Amino acid sequence: MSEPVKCPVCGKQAKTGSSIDCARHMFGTGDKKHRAWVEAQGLSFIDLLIEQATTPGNKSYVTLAEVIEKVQDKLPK
Amino acid sequence: MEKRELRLTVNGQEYELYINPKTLLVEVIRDHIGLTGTKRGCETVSCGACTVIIDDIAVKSCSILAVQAEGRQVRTVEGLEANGKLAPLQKSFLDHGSYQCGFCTPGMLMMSEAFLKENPTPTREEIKEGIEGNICRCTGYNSIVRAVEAVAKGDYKGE
Amino acid sequence: MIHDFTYLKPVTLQEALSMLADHKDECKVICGGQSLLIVMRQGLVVTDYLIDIKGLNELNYITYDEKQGLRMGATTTHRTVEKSNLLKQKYPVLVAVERKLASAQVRNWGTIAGNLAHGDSSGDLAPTLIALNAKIKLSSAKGSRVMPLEEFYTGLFETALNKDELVVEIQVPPARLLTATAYKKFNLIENDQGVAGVAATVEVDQSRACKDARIVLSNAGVTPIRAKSGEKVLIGKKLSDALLTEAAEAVADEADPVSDIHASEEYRRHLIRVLTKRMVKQAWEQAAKLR
Amino acid sequence: MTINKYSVINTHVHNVDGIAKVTGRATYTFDVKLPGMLYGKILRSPHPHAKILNIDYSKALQLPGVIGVVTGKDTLGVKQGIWRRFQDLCDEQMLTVEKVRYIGEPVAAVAALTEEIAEQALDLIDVEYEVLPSVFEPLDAIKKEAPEIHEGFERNINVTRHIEWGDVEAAFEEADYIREDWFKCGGQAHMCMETRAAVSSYTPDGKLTVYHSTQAPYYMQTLLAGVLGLKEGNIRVISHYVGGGFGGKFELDGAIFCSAVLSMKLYRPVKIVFTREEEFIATKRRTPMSYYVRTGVKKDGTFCAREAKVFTNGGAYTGMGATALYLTGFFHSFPYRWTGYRYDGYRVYTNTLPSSAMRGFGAPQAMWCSEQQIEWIAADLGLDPIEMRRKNAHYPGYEVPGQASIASCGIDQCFDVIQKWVKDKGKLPGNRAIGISAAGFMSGGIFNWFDTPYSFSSAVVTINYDGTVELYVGAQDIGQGSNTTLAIICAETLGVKIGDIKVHSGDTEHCPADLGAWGSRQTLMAGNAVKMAAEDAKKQLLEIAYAQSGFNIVYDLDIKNRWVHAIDRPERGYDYAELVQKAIRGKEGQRIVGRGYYTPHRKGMISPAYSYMLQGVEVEIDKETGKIKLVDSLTAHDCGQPINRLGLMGQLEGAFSMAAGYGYLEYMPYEDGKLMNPNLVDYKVIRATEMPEVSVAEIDTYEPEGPYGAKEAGEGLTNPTAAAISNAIFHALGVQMKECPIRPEMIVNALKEKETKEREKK
Repeated sequence: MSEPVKCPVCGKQAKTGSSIDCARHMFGTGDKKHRAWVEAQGLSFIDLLIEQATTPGNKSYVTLAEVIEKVQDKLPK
Repeated sequence: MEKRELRLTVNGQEYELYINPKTLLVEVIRDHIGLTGTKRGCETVSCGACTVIIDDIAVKSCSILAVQAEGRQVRTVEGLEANGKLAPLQKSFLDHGSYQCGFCTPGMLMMSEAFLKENPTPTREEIKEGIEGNICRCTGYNSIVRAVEAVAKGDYKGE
Repeated sequence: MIHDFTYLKPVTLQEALSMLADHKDECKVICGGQSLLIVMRQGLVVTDYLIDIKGLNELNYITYDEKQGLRMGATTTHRTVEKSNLLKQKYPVLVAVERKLASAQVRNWGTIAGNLAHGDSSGDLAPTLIALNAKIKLSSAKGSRVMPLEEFYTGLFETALNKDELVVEIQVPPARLLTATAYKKFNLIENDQGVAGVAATVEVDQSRACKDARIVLSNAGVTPIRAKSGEKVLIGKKLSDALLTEAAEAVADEADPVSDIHASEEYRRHLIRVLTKRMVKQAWEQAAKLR
Repeated sequence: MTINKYSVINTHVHNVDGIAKVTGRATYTFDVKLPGMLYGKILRSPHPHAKILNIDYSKALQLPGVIGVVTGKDTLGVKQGIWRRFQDLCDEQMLTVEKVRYIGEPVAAVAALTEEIAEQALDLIDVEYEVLPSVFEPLDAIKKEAPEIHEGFERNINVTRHIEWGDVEAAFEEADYIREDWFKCGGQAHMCMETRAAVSSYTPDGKLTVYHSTQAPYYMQTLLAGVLGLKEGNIRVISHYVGGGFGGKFELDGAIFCSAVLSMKLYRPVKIVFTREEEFIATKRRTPMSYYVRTGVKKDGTFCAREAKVFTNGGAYTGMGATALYLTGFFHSFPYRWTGYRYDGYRVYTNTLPSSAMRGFGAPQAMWCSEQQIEWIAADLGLDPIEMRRKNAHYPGYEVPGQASIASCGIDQCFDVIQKWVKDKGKLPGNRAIGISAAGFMSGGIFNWFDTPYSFSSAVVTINYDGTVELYVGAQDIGQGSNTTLAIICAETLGVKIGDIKVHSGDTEHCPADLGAWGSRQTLMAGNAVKMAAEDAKKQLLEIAYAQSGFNIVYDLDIKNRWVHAIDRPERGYDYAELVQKAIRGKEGQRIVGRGYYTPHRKGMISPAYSYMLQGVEVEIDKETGKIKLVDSLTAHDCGQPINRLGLMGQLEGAFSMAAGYGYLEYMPYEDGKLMNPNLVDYKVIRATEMPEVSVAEIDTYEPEGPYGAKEAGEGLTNPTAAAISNAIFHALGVQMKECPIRPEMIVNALKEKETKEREKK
């Protein structure tokens, strides 16, 4: 299993260490800092939420999870 | 508006009051005489928490002008016990756990008391219809029905 | 909050009528008062004088004779009607209606005149009495008049009662052979106010065909509604499901119910249809049994 | 028939406050009258959404008898909430300053010599509003163009919750059959018989005493301190008798806040009692929810995966809504095992009455949707609905992945009982059918969003010279009988009689802090604290007894029924009072004091323990009118070891009546943000004539985390009943009702629809 994924905003390590759980944490927290980070990645936090809410499946979380994975190595170890 | 004299008997005690004629019976009982056992739960004659007995019939004291009780015998929950001895219904309510928050209990007891006077040998359905005018949000009523039934069966004797 | 008023308590009917004459423009009459006090508390009714006739025992009576029929005084309580053995024999429908009219406490204190004069079209007593072809006696200091109860209701909470008049008596014609009346209201809670109700009187002839009928609706319009076209459908016919359906349709067309949170207009019509079939059938079968 | 090894537990015990309640002596906040007391009334917003431009109450002050008026400007303007750890979710000013967000929100309060004068004064207050566009339905409120109700809450989304375990997509892959349904669950009013009431008295020494009808005196004390700028220690909350709570009375309400603010301004006691209408339009309510549920199962009925998307109508403020949002998502999986489970919950602000906690706390909605869909799936696949449920149900030792570990679980025996009941009923008349539904519930929450520094429950036991016992608990008796249950636990543990125990509760000045009466927490949490405190005191007694007895060290001493004895030689012993007296002398005259506390640790995400139950209901339906009549019912129920037998029965019957009301009677229709039936004429509740017989089969299990093996009872049964009723309707008429409460008109329409469909088929 690779390095456990850290939250690019608050550094929190997701329970399972998976990026999807980290995405879940970002949505769950949903405070200004986390929202701002998501927006900075060129995504709309709110649109991702609404999509997650109104369409079956887990698309939004997966989308965010991928972005989170991309930035992992850039994070301070 | 001129105030009026009101004479009535509550739990065997005579009272002479001076009231605004728009005063409701429940207000006289609770606020003027100070018997707070009788409750109020609505403004629409719906809940029965204010039930008292006037000359052997159960009424909702929130929907009666006190002046209409002039010269009458009023009985409230405080009048059920006699020098520290509980009435059969009170004992039965205790045994059957026929109350929870207790706010509807005084009205429930007075309704049941008057009901049993009218109908000493009721069926379960008759008891339910008898207390239909009293809302209890806690018990689901069945324990109250069982308690009234037990008194009707003679399981509880007054002293 | 109830606004202040001067309380008047007449001891005799005469006194009550003269008080009414004196204050007719600024007074209300209270009997049981359980409906009146609610609207007074809501501030919807404000009055300078309140005349309390609850204590008028001269208006508290139930009498019957074969010629005159039934006479009930204004201050007779619902409970007295319900418990009257005389009515159990002669007009069982009244006893049945009273038993489900409201909670025991309300029936204990409430009076028939108060109920009828309130003019609430969702009441049970008015349609039943109209189905029984009842009359209502109104008195004022000037004199008295008697009118069919059917004509008493003129609009939403409006009656033919003049400001100086008092409802003093309900008159019901003698119980007839081969005639029966039934009433049923639809509600979700026993003894609760009806969402809609139907009263039906059926008189049958020796061949069990319908000789006469009266159908009256509760909560189907601004007043109790007499469904005459539904009655016509029945007269001269024999009881059959097809006939009941035909009558029910006619009655539903005559109804003019409103939509509210308890039922849509459409659903009320539907209920009236169902109840009409049931009540006409019940009255018819009962009448056929009566000899 | 198992013999009861206990001498007090699960015996027939009268409620400890029974005499007070059957004689009218019990004094509720509603009955409190203090010298010099004023009466308060609250002016409420007629608009669902508006800016307050100006409030002019000069005319009101001129009315003889009016003593004072307060508006938001007289307050600190603190935005408060019960989720204190999350500032964003503390969003409610109890007396709003800038803007109103629902019809009925307080804008000013008057104190006068009489209630009547206060009421008149309300008409003399001029409020200038700038009416704002408003929105009432969650799915409208999340639209881009919807008005913003709270600043910074984009698309009016208040809270979101996501629960997921397993590989949901893969689990759906395994399914042979997938069913999707959309449901709508209504709100419900708590309808406590005692409306919200408070009497506040602020004195020049800076101390505030408040009589309040509350489920949680400690919460009130702490929350008040926050909004009034007082020290917790300077606030005393007294609440001895409470006329019902049901989840509606553990947040600040207008009565307590406005009376406190008025009293602090006027230095006189102020009493505010809500009218029934205020109770309906300006407290809080059960959360209306819309559920999308997608469930995948195998041919043989094995559950594979479930996905749920839920929007809840949060109304104007957060309240306890965030908890309801989480719990509905968790209990929607209950009481079954899912390989993959995903829940997305969204709580959306609207300009309606705030929704919050109510008995069942999100679970009744969850179960209503889940248990119906499961019934339909069984029908779709031609499987026995009871067996299908049984096959997928929780069992002792089961782990809900990442959420909960199940210790005790008696649901399997519940299935046996219900199965037999259904079988014995045999063939029913055509207008009758039986519906069943399963459920489970928590025994108190482990979460500490309130951010209390205290243990969740505490108790103190002191023993008097004569052996009588003072039991001090922060737990709150709101009618559910907790004082009795805790007295029973205390008496059993100490080995004394129930009559020896005097319970002190409902007073922050004398009782230890406790989170209060909600989430079915008190039997387990306060129960554990009381047991610990009693054990502590008993230990101190037995130490003396050992010293006295001269028994060989191998003998164990115990006290039972006030009899101190060696366990192996019960005949050789002496009176407990004698021991107490010796003990007090031996301690240089100190009273015996025992202390106990409880806070759950390492118990997953939700609760230390779970109750399980099955509800069976026999329903009669008038096919022509759609009228529903409940004929009979059976509750099979696992609450671990029953403690307070009478109380348990009463709680189950009571929960049934409230849940049945939710299923087919209690309806809260809104038009443009206005509740259309804010009174007991038009809002129907179950009455005696509507109640069927309720038989209860208690399934005995032992919950290791609970005192004497006890766990939740009384709230959980609010969960399954509504679904059981609609399942009965489904079996009687073959219609699927997806909106509750199910009113007769809906049944008639559903039948019409069904007939037309069938005609079209032909």
